[in-house]
Amino acid sequence: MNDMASVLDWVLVLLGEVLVSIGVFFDVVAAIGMLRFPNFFVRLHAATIGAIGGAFVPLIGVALIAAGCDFLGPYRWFISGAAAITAILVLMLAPVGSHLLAKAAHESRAAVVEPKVVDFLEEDRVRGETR
Amino acid sequence: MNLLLYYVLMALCSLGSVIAVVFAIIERDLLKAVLFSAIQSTLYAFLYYLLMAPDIVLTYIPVSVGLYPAVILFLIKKTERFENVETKRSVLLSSLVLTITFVIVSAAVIAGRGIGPIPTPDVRFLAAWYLGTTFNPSIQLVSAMAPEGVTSIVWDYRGLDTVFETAVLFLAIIASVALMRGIEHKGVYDELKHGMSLIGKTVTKIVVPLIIGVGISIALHGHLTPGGGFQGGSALAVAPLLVLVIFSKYFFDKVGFTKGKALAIRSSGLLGVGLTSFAIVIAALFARSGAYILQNQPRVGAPIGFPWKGIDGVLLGGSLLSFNACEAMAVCAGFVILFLLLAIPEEYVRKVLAQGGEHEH
Amino acid sequence: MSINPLSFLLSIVFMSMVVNTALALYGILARPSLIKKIIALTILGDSANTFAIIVGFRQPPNTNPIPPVMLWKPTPQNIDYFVSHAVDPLPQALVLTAIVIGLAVTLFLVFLTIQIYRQYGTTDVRKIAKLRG
Amino acid sequence: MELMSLESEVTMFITIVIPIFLAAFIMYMVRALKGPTIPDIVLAIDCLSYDLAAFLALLSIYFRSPVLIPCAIVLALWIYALDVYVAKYLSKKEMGE
Repeated sequence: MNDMASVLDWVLVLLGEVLVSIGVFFDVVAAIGMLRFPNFFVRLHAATIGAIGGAFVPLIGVALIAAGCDFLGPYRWFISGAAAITAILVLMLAPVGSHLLAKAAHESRAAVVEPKVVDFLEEDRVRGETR
Repeated sequence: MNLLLYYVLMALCSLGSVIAVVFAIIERDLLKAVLFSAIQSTLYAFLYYLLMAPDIVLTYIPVSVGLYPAVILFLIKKTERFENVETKRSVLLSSLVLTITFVIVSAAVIAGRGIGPIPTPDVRFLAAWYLGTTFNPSIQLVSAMAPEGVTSIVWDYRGLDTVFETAVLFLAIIASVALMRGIEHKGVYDELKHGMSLIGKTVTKIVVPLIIGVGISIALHGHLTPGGGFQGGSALAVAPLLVLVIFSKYFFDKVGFTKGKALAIRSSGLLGVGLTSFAIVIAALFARSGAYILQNQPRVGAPIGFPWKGIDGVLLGGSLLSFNACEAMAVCAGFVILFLLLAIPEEYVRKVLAQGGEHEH
Repeated sequence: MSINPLSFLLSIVFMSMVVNTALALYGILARPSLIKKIIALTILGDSANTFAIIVGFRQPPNTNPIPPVMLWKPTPQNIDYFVSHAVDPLPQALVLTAIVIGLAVTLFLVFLTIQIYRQYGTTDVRKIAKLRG
Repeated sequence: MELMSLESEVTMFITIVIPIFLAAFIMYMVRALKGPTIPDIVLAIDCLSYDLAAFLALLSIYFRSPVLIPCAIVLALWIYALDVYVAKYLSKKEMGE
């Protein structure tokens, strides 16, 4: 079994493991940020790292690891493809979700904008220029 | 494979769900309670994954993360947000400590003294029978000839149960429709006035076809990989709900998708389930042989069955494929009817109700 | 007295579900808001479903169980492996329909609650009881 | 030096990674339960679920069960819906408008 694993498989697996390690690092960083940052609009930064760095990067890594794991049989391409699709979905959906949430939070004043120097969106809304 | 790690994951996951449930029950702000129950749902879904039930995960996530919070949010927006009770922080903390201690101590007692080794290596005889015959060409006269154990049980071994469960599902939907009878609402869709921001609309245009694709593939591959009619139907129902929330109800009026059309789709799905369950009986009438209702593969005394293998050895799953497709249509359309009714503006409903009262009495 | 760690950890899962059921029952019986009752009802249903799935769980020696989906060619060896490693599919099949029906019933309760709010202007059962009597 | 087999290497790597993921999940959970505002809770649930999707994909290699992978797709797709609903609730319009 050991000799059957080709060099290409090893390269794919090691590359994937590097990506998963980076993703896990980002994940912990984002979680600490989520816990320590003072308010909602600052925590959005941590959420970006958590969604893209903590989910997109490890999912690509999983796709590479699965492509190299010949002990999983032919179904490894199933894992590989599905993980890649999930990665693309996360890349598309996570930023839009945060955008909608942040816009609604700003509009309804559910969270305070702080630290604030100038808030053009609020001024526009007072003048009635946004819908 | 480290078994201890596997069980630690399960235990942590269920302890987390206990904490989320305590918060959800004690919390006075109902919107927060819904979000805490969404955390509980996510953790339960993870627990089902660890208990090796991918079919349940595929149903449970669309239902409890995609549909159920939306329904409760509709309800809170139409009624009131705060529960009329006092909650103290000390009550929350003490109940948290109490529940967690109770769980751990009682688990230690059970594991140490009482019921013996709980993770058994065997399943019951009935389960072994289902597993052994679900896809077994050597004993084709008792086999379901589909590799997915759960879908075989749902539509072959226990097909009659499922037909009656479908009936219960549609009675519940009909009862809800009856509560809102006589209320029709139409409006004109205005791209600028209705719905959410342009970014949300654009991405939803990309995501809705993806959701429909995932839903259809879950439904139609139900006999090969985890999935099936109920899973695919509840997954598909999220797409119209997203359109309803992001583009507004008036978008449905613009494209001409009304309650009546959804009702027609639902009825044709039900008709398909009925036809599939009688298909072999009808075929046997012409061939002058015996047959059973809800029959899938050939049985003793009933030699006609659905084909289970296509060209090049593609597995067709017999009647399961047709059942899954029809059931997905019916479940999805049934939920869409209810969401269309929920989305009617409250002011309009009250106006109609007031007028109707005057006319009748 | 020695405690088998696997048995202890699975007991934690089981007892958590017991506690969740108890909490949900408290929410249904003792809380005044109808919306809170609906939320608690769904938690109760999910916990009950989890009990059913735990009943179907198994632990083959030294490895993890597999889902009840057969991925290989149906040779006798593969079927033997499948029967000795897969979890029980029957509770999963029963829970599957229970989840979808639970959602339909919840939707019916939601419509009822909206109707009650239209009639009485509140979702608090204590106030509704006073208005009736 | 004897070379480790591919299978045991991957298993060992995932065994090391799982506790780190767990630590991150616990921190997200604390934020989701602490809250203070509604958007905070939703944001924490969001991150928790996206990371859980990555974790589920990793576990399907660990359990050697390829059929478990669709759960990750479903989780990543449907958690977006929760954002949308809460955002719509917070805006002034009614849910269907």
